[in-house]
Amino acid sequence: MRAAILIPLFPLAGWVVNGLLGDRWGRRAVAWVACGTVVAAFAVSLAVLARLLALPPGARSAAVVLYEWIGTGSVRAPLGLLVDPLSVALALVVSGVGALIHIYSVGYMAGDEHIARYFAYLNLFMASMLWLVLAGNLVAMFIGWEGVGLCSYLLIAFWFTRPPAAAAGVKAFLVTRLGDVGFLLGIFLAFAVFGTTDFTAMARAAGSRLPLGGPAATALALLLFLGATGKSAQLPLYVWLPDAMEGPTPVSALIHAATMVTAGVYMIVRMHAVYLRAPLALDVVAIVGAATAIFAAAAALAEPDLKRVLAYSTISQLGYMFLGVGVGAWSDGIFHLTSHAFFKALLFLAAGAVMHALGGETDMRRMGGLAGRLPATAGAFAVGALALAGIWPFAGFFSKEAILSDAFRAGRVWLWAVALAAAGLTALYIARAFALVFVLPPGEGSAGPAGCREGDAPRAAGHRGLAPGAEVADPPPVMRWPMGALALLTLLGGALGWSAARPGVLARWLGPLLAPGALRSSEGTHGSEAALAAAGLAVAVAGIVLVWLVYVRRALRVRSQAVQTVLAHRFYVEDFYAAAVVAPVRAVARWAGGFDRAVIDGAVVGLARAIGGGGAVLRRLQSGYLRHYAALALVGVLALLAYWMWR
Amino acid sequence: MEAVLFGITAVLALAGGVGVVAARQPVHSALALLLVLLSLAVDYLLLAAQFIAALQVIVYAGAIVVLFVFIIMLLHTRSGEGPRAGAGLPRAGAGVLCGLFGLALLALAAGVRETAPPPAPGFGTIQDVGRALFGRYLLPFEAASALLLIGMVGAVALGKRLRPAGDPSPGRPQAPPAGGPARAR
Amino acid sequence: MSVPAPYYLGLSAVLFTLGMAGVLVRRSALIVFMSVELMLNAVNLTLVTFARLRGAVDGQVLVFFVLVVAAVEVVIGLAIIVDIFRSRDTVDVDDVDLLRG
Amino acid sequence: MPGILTALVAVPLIGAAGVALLPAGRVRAVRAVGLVTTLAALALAAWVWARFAPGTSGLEFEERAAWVPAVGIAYHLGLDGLSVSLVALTAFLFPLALAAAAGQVRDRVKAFVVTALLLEAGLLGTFMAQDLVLFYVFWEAMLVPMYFLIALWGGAGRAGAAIKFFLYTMAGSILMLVAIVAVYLGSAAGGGAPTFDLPSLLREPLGVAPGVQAVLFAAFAVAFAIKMPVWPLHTWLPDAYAEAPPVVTVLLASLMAKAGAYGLLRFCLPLFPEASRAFGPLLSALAVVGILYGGAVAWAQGDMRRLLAYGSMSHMGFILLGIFAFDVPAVQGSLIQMVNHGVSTGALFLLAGYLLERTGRARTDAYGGVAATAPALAAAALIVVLSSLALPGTNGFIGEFLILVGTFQARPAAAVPATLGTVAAAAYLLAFVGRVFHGPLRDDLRALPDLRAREYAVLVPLILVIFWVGLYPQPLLVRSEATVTAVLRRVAAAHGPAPRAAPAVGSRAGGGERTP
Repeated sequence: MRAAILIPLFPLAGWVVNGLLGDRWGRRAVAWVACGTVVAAFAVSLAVLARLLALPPGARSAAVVLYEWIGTGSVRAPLGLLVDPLSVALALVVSGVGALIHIYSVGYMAGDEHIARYFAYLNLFMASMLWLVLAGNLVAMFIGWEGVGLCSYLLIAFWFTRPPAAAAGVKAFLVTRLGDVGFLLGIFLAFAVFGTTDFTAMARAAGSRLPLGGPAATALALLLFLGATGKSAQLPLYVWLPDAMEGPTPVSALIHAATMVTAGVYMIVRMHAVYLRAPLALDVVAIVGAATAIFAAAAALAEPDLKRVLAYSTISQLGYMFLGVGVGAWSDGIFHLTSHAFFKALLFLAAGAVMHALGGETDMRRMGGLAGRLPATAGAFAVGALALAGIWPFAGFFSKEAILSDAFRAGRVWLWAVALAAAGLTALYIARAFALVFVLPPGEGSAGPAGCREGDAPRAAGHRGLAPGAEVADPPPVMRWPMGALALLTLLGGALGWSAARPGVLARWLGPLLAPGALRSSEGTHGSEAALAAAGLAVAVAGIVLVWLVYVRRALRVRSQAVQTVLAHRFYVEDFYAAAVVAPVRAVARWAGGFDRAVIDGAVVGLARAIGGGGAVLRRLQSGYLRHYAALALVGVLALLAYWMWR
Repeated sequence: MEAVLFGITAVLALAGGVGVVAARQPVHSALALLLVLLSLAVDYLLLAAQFIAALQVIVYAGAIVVLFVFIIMLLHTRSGEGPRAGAGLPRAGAGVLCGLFGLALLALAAGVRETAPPPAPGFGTIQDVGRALFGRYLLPFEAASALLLIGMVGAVALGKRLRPAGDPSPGRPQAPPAGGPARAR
Repeated sequence: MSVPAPYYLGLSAVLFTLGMAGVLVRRSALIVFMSVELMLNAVNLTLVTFARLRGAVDGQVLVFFVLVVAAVEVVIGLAIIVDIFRSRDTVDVDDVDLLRG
Repeated sequence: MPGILTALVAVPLIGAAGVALLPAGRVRAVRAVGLVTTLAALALAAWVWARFAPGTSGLEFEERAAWVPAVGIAYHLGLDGLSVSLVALTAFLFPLALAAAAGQVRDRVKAFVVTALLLEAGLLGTFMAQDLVLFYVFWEAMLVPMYFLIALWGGAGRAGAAIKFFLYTMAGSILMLVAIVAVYLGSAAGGGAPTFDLPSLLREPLGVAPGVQAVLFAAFAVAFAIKMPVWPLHTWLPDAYAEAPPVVTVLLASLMAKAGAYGLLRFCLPLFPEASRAFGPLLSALAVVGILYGGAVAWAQGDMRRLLAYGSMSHMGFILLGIFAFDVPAVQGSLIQMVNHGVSTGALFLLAGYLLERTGRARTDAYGGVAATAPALAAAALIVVLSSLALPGTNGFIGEFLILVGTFQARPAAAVPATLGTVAAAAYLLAFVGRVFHGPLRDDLRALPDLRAREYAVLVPLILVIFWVGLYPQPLLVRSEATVTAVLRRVAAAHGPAPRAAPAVGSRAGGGERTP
C-alpha cells in the first residue's frame, strides 16, 4: 500500500519539473509531463484499487505513515495516508477526471504563452487534491485542503493582468479561508477531545469520547462544516464560486466543479462518525444543503453568462450532496459527487469548446443556433444537461433520485419538497442555457451589457462573439476525446449507484467503512421508490417543457419585472456582503490606521513633545551668564549646609 | 608673638581680599591679590607648613600673579568692566547670599577643636611632604604632572587658534560679526 | 599653636565669602578669575590648618595638588579670556552668554 | 579556556576589526571580508546546531569565567533549546543580508560592514549570555549599531526614526537594568551570596514579595515587549522599518524582534513564574489585539514597507500568544515561529528591498503587473507570502498551528479571535501581491529586470528553509522540547496543577496499523 504515496507524488513531481524547467522546454514536453504524471497517478490508483479488491471487505483499510511531521508535547500529527475504499474511490474520480481535463487543456490552452505555468499549477492542484483525499488525519488533510485553495487562487487569477481575474482569485482565497478558520478550530477541538486527529482513531473513539448530541460533538461537527461551506461554496460562503469563473474553463471544470468544491462533502463523509454523534449538526448540514440547492438554482435562472450559470449549478448540486450526507446517506452523497464530477466536467468542457470556437465569448445573449455549427459540442452539452436535469438514464438521474428518496425516507419531507422544487429549477435553467446557446437564433436574448468574456488567451477564432459568416467549428480531437469520454461516463455512471436491488456498487464498496446513517428511519418499499423517482423525473421534464414553451414556442410569457430584478441581482446577497461585511471591515482598517498614527503614536510623540516643552521652560535657567550659575551653585551649597546643620 | 603675627597677616589678608573684590581697575585687584597671597604664606609658616609657604610665594605670588598682570597689560584698557548690561544679579541679593554663606562657614569654624599639640619635628618640611608625595601619593603626583602637560598643550593650542592660517594679522581688534562668535565657539 | 584653629578657619571663611562675592558681583572676567583664586587660597588655608590640627601631612599634600590645578587653571583660563577678548573685544562676563540654552 | 561560543561572538568582532583595517576605498575587499566573516560564523553556528544534543534541558557548550567576582558577575555563555536555533538563525541571516546589501548600500560601505558585524556579535551574545549583566551588555551592544544603521543609511526620515527607535528601546532597557539589580539583591534572600548568574538564580525561588515580583516582571516584560514589539508599544516600528535601508529592516524584523520574544522566554517566565501566570491573560489579550490590529492597519497601508511592518507586528502577536499560553505545543510553536518569522519576514523585506532598488517606489499602487515582467521575482514573493500567511507545507503553518492548537487548549477565548488573524494575514498579504504583482502591467515597469544571480543566491536558501521547516520541522522541535518542558514545569509549579495533557487516542503515531 505504500505505493499509494505515488498517487499525489507523481503530479507533485510534475509541478516541480514544469515549474522549474517548463519555460525552457517546448510546449509539447510540458504537456506530456503534465498529462503523463496525472495519468500515472490514475494508473497507480487503479493498481491500489486492485490491491484493495484482493483483500476481504473488512480489511480494506491501511494507514501509511511517512514520517512524524509535527510532534511536540501532546500534539502529534504524522504525515500519513489512509488507503481505504473511500479514499481510493475519490482518488480514482479525481485522477480520472483530472487526466481527461489535463488532456483537454492541451488543446484549450494551445494559444497561451504561459502554458508551463498553467500546467504546473494544474499539477500542483492534482497533487493537493489527491493528498487531500488520501490524507490519514485532519492536519495532513489540511495541507491538501489549503493546497487546493491556493491552486484555485492561482488558477482563477491565472490571467492576472486582468483586474477581475486577480480580484476573483483573492476573493476565492479569502472567503474559503474564512471557512478554514472553522476547519482549523475544528482541528484544535479534535485535538482537545481526542488527542489525535487520525481518522481511524477518531472514528473508533467517537462513540466513547463524544456524548450523543453533546456540545463537543455539535461544535466539532459545525466547525468542520463551516470549513466545508467555504470550500464547497455553500450558503453563506458561496459567493466566491461564480467569480471563480474568471479562470480558464478547464480549471472551472476540474477545480470549481468536479473535484475541489466537493472536498467538503468528502470531509463530512470521512468524519461521519463524529457527525453521527451530532444530530443537530447533521440537520444543519441538510438544511443548508437544501437551501443552497434551491437558492443557487434560482440564481442561475436569470444569469446571462454561460459559465456563471454552470457555477450556480455547481453550487446547487453541491447543496444536493450536503442534503444527502445531512440525512446520513453517506454513500449516496459520494455517488452524486461522482456522477456530478462526470456531467459537470462535461458541461464545462462543452462550454469551453463553445468559447474556444467563439474567441472567449461567454455571454449567452451573443450566442445562438450553434447546434448546427458545433454538432459534437452540442451533443456533449446535451448529454451533460440531461444528466444535470435528472433525465433517465443518465448518471444524474440515479444519483439525484437517490438523494431525494433518502431525504424523503429520512422523514425530512420538507427538505425533500425543497429539493424537488430545486430539481425543477435545475431543468429549467439548464434547458434555457441549452436553448439560448444552441437552439435559438443568434441575438435572441437582447444584447446586454458587454463584459462576459473569458481571458484573452484562448483566441482560436480570433474574434469575439458570433460574427455572421465567421468560421465556427468543433474543437480539435485533443479536446473532443476527453469530452467523449466524459459523455460516456455520464451515460454509464448511473450503474455505480443503481442496481436492481439497492445498495448499488458504490454503496457496497464503501459499505464496510461507513456506518449507516442514524437518521434513516425506515426502508421504503420498492413501490414508493419508483413513485419518488417518477416524481423527480416529472418535475425535470416539466422544467424542460416549460423552457420549450417560453423560449422556443413563445407560447408563454410569465415575466415579472420584480422577480427579474431580484434574480438578476442574485437575491442581493453579494450587495449585502459588500455593505455589511466588506465595507465595515475596510472602514475599521482605515480607522485603525488613523488611530495608530493619531492616538497611539500621538501619545508617544505627545510625550516627547511634553518633555521637549519642559526642556524649553527649563532652558530659560541656562541664561549663559556666569554669575547666575555661580549664584545657583551657592544656593545649592547653602541648602546642603542647611540640611547638614539641622538634620 | 604668633598671635601678633597672625593678627597682622589676618588684617592684611582681609584688606587684600576686599581690595580684590572692590578695586575698579584689574591691576589694583592683582596687587591686592598679591597682598593676600603673601599674608597667607606667613600664616602657613605659623601653621608649620614651610614647604607650602614656599610654594605659595614661588608659584602663586611669583608665577600666577605675574601672569595676571601680564594679561592685564596685554588687554590694556579694555580689561575693565563695560557699561552695565543689565544681566547682573542684584547686589543686595548677592550680598544676602554671601552673608548667609559666610555666617554658616563661621559657625562651622567655631565648632572646631581649638588647638593641637606641637607637631612632630620635621612636620611640614620639604622632606616630610616629599616623602608623602613620592610615596603614598605617587600616582596622583604623576597624574598632576600629566595635567600640567595637558594645560601647557591646551594653552598653546588656544594661543595658536588666534592666528589661523591665511590670516596675517596677529589679532582682530575689530572682530567681524560673522566669524567671531563662530570661532569663539 | 598659640592661635586657636577657629581663627584661622574664620579668616579662611571670610576670605572665601569675599571671593564668592567677587564672583557674583564683578563683571570683569579677570577680576572674577582673581576672586576664584582668592577662594582657592581660602580653601588652602583651611587645609593647612586642619593638617596642623591633625598632625598629618596629607592636607599639605592636597594643597600641593590644589596649587598644581590652580596653575593649570590660570594658564588655560587666561588663554580663554584672551581668546574671547580677541573675538569679542571685551572681557565683561555679562557680554558672554554662549552657554545660554 | 575560550570555547566555541566565545569563538562565535569573537568571529564577527575579529572580522569587524579586519574590515576596519582595510582602506575604505576597496569596497569589494570590504564586502568580501564581511561576507567571509559571516560565513565563518555560520559554519560555527551550524556545527554547534548539529552537535547540540536534543532531549536535554540544561545548557550545552557552557563557558564560564569570572568577570567581576566581587559582585557575582561572570562571563557565562551557554546554549539550550531556547537559544540554539535562534543562534543558528542569526548566523544564517547575516551572510544573506550582507550579500543583499551589496545592491543597496553603496556609500560608506566599510562603516556599514563594520557596524553590521558588531550587530551580529551583539545579537549572538544576547542569545547566548547566561549572566544578567552580560546579557544586558550584549543587549545594549546590539542597540547601538542598529541605531547607526538606521540613522546613517536610512531614508529621508531616518533621523527621527532612529531617535524614536533608540529612545523607545532605551526606555525599556533602563527599566530592565533596574530590575536586574533588584533581582540581584533579591537573590541573596536565601542567605547565599547575591548573583547575576541565571542558572544559579533559578536554583531557588527569588526572595522577593509577590508584589515586587510583579513589578520586576513588568520591567523586564516592557523592555522585551518594546523590542518585539507588542501592541501598544509598537509605534517605533513602522517608522524604523520604513526608514531603515531594506537589509537593515531585515535584521530588525528578523532578529532584533526575536531578541524580545527570546527574552520573555529566557528571563520573564523562569525568573517570575507567579507573575507570569498572573500577567498571562493580559499579555494574551494584548497579543490578540496586536494580531488583529496589526492585520487591520497593515491592510490600510499604502506604503509596502509599512504594510509589511504592521504585518510583522501582527505575526509577532502570535509568538506572544504562544508564549503566554504556557502549553508545550504553544511555546514550541512560538519558538519555531521565531525562526519562521525571521526567515519569512526577512525574505519579504528583502523582496520589498529588491523592488525599491529597481524602481525607488515605496507605495504599492505605484506598481502593477510586475509578475508579467519579473516572473521569478513574483514567484519568490508568492512563496514567501504564502509562508507568511501560514499555508500548510510552509514553515509559517507549523508555527501558527502549534501556537493556536496549544492556545486553544489553554485559552480558547484567545485562540478563536487569533485564528481569525490568519484571515487578516491572507487579506493584507494578498492585497500586497495583488497590487504589486497582479493587475495590468504599468508601462513604466516594462523594463523592470527579473531576479539577478546574486538575488537568487540570497532568496534560494531562504525558500529552501521555508519548505524544509514546513515539511520536516522535527529537527527544530526536538532541540527545544526538553527546555520548553522544563521552563513550563517551572511556571506550572508556581502554583496550580500541572498543565493538562490531552490523552491521545490510539497509538502515538496516529492509530492506524502500518502496512509495509
